[in-house]
Amino acid sequence: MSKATIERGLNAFREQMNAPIASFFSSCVNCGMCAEACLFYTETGDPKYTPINKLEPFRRVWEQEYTLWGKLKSLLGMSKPVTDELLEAWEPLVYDACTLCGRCSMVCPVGNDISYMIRRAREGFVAAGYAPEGIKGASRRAITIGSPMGVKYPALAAQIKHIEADTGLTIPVDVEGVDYMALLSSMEIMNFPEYMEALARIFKQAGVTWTISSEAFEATNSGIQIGSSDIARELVNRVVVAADKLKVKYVISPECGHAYTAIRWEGPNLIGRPYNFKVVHILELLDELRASGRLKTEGMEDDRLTFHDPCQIVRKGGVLEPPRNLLNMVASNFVDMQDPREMNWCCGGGGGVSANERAEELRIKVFKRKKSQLDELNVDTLVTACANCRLIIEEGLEEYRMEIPVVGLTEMIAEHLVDEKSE
Amino acid sequence: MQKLRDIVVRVEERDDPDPVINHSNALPIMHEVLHGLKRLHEKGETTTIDLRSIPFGPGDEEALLRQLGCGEISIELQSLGKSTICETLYPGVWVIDHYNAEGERIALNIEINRVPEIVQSQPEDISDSIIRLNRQLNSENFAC
Amino acid sequence: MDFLLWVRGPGFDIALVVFLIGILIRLLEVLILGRKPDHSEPRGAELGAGLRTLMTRTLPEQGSFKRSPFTVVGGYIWHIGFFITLFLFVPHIELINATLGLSWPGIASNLIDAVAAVTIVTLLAMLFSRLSHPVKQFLSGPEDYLTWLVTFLPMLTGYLAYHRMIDPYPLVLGLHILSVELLMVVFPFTKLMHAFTFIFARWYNGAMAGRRGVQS
Amino acid sequence: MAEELKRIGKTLGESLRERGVSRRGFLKFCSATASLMALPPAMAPAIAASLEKAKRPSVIWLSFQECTGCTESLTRSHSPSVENLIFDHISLDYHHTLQVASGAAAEAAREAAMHENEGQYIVVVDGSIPLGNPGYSAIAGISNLQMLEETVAGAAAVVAVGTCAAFGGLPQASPNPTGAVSVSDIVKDKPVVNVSGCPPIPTVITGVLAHFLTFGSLPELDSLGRPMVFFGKSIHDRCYRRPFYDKGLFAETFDDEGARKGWCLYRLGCKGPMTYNACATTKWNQGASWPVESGHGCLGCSEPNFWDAGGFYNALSIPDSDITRQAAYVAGAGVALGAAAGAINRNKQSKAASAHETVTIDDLDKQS
Repeated sequence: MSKATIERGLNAFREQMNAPIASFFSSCVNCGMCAEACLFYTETGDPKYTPINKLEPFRRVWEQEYTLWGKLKSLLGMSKPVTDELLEAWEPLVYDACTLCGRCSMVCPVGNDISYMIRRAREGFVAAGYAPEGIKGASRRAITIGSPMGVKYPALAAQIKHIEADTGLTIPVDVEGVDYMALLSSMEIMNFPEYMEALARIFKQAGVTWTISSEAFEATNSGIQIGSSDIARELVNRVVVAADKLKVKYVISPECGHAYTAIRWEGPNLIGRPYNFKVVHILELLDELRASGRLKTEGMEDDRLTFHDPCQIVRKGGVLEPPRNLLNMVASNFVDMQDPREMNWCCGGGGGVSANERAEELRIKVFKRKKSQLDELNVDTLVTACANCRLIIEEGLEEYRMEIPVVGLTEMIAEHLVDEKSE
Repeated sequence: MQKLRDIVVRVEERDDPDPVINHSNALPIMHEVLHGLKRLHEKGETTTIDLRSIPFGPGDEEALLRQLGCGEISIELQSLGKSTICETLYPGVWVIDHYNAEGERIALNIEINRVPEIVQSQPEDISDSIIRLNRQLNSENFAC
Repeated sequence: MDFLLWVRGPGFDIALVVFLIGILIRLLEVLILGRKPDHSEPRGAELGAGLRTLMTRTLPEQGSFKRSPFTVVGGYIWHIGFFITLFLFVPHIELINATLGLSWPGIASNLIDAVAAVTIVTLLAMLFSRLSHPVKQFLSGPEDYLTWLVTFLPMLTGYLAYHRMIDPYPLVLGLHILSVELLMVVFPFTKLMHAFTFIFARWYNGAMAGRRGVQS
Repeated sequence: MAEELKRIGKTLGESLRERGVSRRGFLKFCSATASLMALPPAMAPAIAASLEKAKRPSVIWLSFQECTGCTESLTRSHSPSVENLIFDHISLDYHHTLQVASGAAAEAAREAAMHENEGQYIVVVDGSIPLGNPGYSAIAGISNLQMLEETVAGAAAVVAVGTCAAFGGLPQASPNPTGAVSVSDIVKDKPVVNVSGCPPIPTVITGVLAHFLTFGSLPELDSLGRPMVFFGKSIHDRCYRRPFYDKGLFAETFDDEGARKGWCLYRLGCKGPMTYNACATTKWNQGASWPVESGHGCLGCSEPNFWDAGGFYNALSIPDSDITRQAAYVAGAGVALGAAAGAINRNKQSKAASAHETVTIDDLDKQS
């Protein structure tokens, strides 16, 4: 029996209120500039997609319950209540039309971190029972099966076996006491197994000791996307338990955007304490290996190529320099898109949008932003570092009949590894 | 804000004369005089400026009169006190300074005219002259 | 004249009480909410990044400037114009001096006059933009127009008072002071509070991003 | 001569000519009169034409709660001059400070003048009228109010001379112990001209009378009933120090360099911007100087309530109250209230946290 009610939602909104959010709501003057930073507005021209508008239910709770004036207005019956109807009407704006990319947070003249607020507003929506079916399903599968795509360990074991057979490499599983525990996203297991192979090759060459946990290999966290800290905590906890059990020093977040946010930034706060290990993004680790000379590559890609900065890794993750350092190792004809790095435009599928079938049409529509960025460049290859971005971009390119191959940066590095046999 | 009572009274030695401060309020009057002269020359229109209606600062009036200077003609009128009527260095521009019987200034005007109105003999006074002269000529003890 | 005495006397007292108490309540009710300690391992320091964002957000991000030049330029002009007229006009400096004991030189009043005229025109243009731009029009509610009005009125009445366009002067001066009192009274209860809270907002934004190693 | 004129009822033109004043002298007189009335010099011929035919009006001067400063201003500041000529041609039939007669004879003169000039005389009032105890101010046992009402009944017009008569002035200043009111608070059915000022500029008083004498009518008035020609512009607008204000050059103290250089006195409390009077052009003491020229700001004496309009040395833009101290108290209260509001918010936040029920995957659908 579900306990999702409006009261629970309102309580969650109240619980999420803090000084930053109160400052943000107090400061908004409806200047509308965040709209111009949001691809859902720029590609549709529909003002309802203005980022700050997506927060109206949350804003009302703030005004009516956390400001003296708002309390007075409520007493006088002058304020509009937050109802089921309101949440229902806003659900598509909060889940379908926001990828939590955080671009709006970079432009707001008064400094409002709007994506931070939306992440927290989702706590209220999900507690009140207003979340898209697609993300609900993903969350259920993540909790019950262990992966949002329903990938169980046997499937991973099969892939590992396959790779090991194909390449002769070893992919360590449940090895205690190694330095690194690698996480994978379901997409990497099912759609892009090249990533695992790349890890094995690079780590072998660099002499990195590592393992995969059979109990907690999944990096993605549907709890973060649906906006439920309770669910997110349970999923993060699995990784923490496994890492502690294997006594690793580092956990490697894979080429997946929100997984990095979940394990790197939100995780310690979800479990309420710092980790016993450190979390590194795979690109950070590779860049470190590069800097210390343990990562050796040969040959250069002479294709004209560009890099799509995944929002959660770059803008919201702070992994700014590693992607370009690594690209410079292996690409001679690299060009940046317009608005690169922390100002990059989202692929349109982040923040759970890709798991939300209802949002597909809108997602395809707003992909035009990425399309026009790419049209300007006329590149041969697009490199990125997020399996979700990669899938969304591939779908988008197909939809708009653009033939640009999309590759993961880690794989590209692996392809240029100095061949040990020739040494 | 400094209050009056806060100000220490002290007597200062003044070795410099009063500082000359130009309030520049005479300048617009000089321009007005120029326009008046042009009107007089082109259309024959006369202009009178009442200098007592001008918000002069200290020294402004003196500066203006100094600028205008004294020209070829200077007339003294004695009627209800003294009046001096001077053409300035700029022919057509007259300074008319009226005093009362007690020697106090009652009006100070600039008149831009070929001859100031008040200098010309007035019809009423002319007719009065005729009467008086007639009476005089006809009187018995008239001798010439 | 009675009106002028009222706005300068009891009227100003009331406005000052509401303004000061209102602002302090608003600021404290925001700040005391606090935020939970962050257990994640920081990549960068919060303080420096927060302070940096506090300053850098004064300049628009390049892409936003290109996409909404009017909002940016208009916003600049009227904010700067408003501050020039507010803080560099000698009668206003005298008021601040009497209240806070702080004083500084003013600028020529005909310069203030020109700035005020530009500001008034810009505010009108901003209103027009709010009424016509699809996003701003969609977002705007009564509060947005109210705050515009109470910001505009002091500028307008100040301009009218300076030029003595309403007779007698004590009436227009009284209206000007009254309009400022209206602004002061409305201030704490509306988004005009952004004039203070933007400091926290920018700092939090910059600090939270800075912790992750990004200069926002 | 006044007696003589009264008897023959001659016009001003006739009487001047009889005194051997030439037409030229008359023109000089008209030119001075135009200047006195602050009319453009071009009006001189019209003034001449009117004055030629002007008859001397009867004037009754009533003094109520006043200090005689207005009368002093009128009589002492100028020795006989153009104004004197004018006064030669008005009949000042009652003025209890100036007239020779006293007691019953004086009152009889007033009644006689009222009777003889029914509907045509002018009443000049200086001083305010107490509405409290009539004993606060009475003349010959007649209360000020009664005397004003009686005298005004048959008047052509009333001239309220001085700020007390025009706006209540000093007697009306807070707490107004006598219940003082202005002339226009009492007189509603006759034209009232307010010649305000504490004291008013003498030539402005005579200018108004000259206007009535010359044109037989009252001058154009502003919204406070003051003649526009004298009160149409503020001191500030006609001040020779205005350019310093515009340039932002101010004297900060009474003895600083700015004060010496004659800079604007705004910061020292000059009320010129809100004060309407002719001081800046007419000046005082035969045009010798005026307050601002002597280095002191305008007090605003020709405006209503000027006594209660804040300190003379406070800049015009400063509110009356002790705002610094007030602000400190208010800020203290604000901090206390803010802390309370913050505590309430904080409490709400933690109550919500303790009311939190864990969201599980079984709770994702809306409760039906």
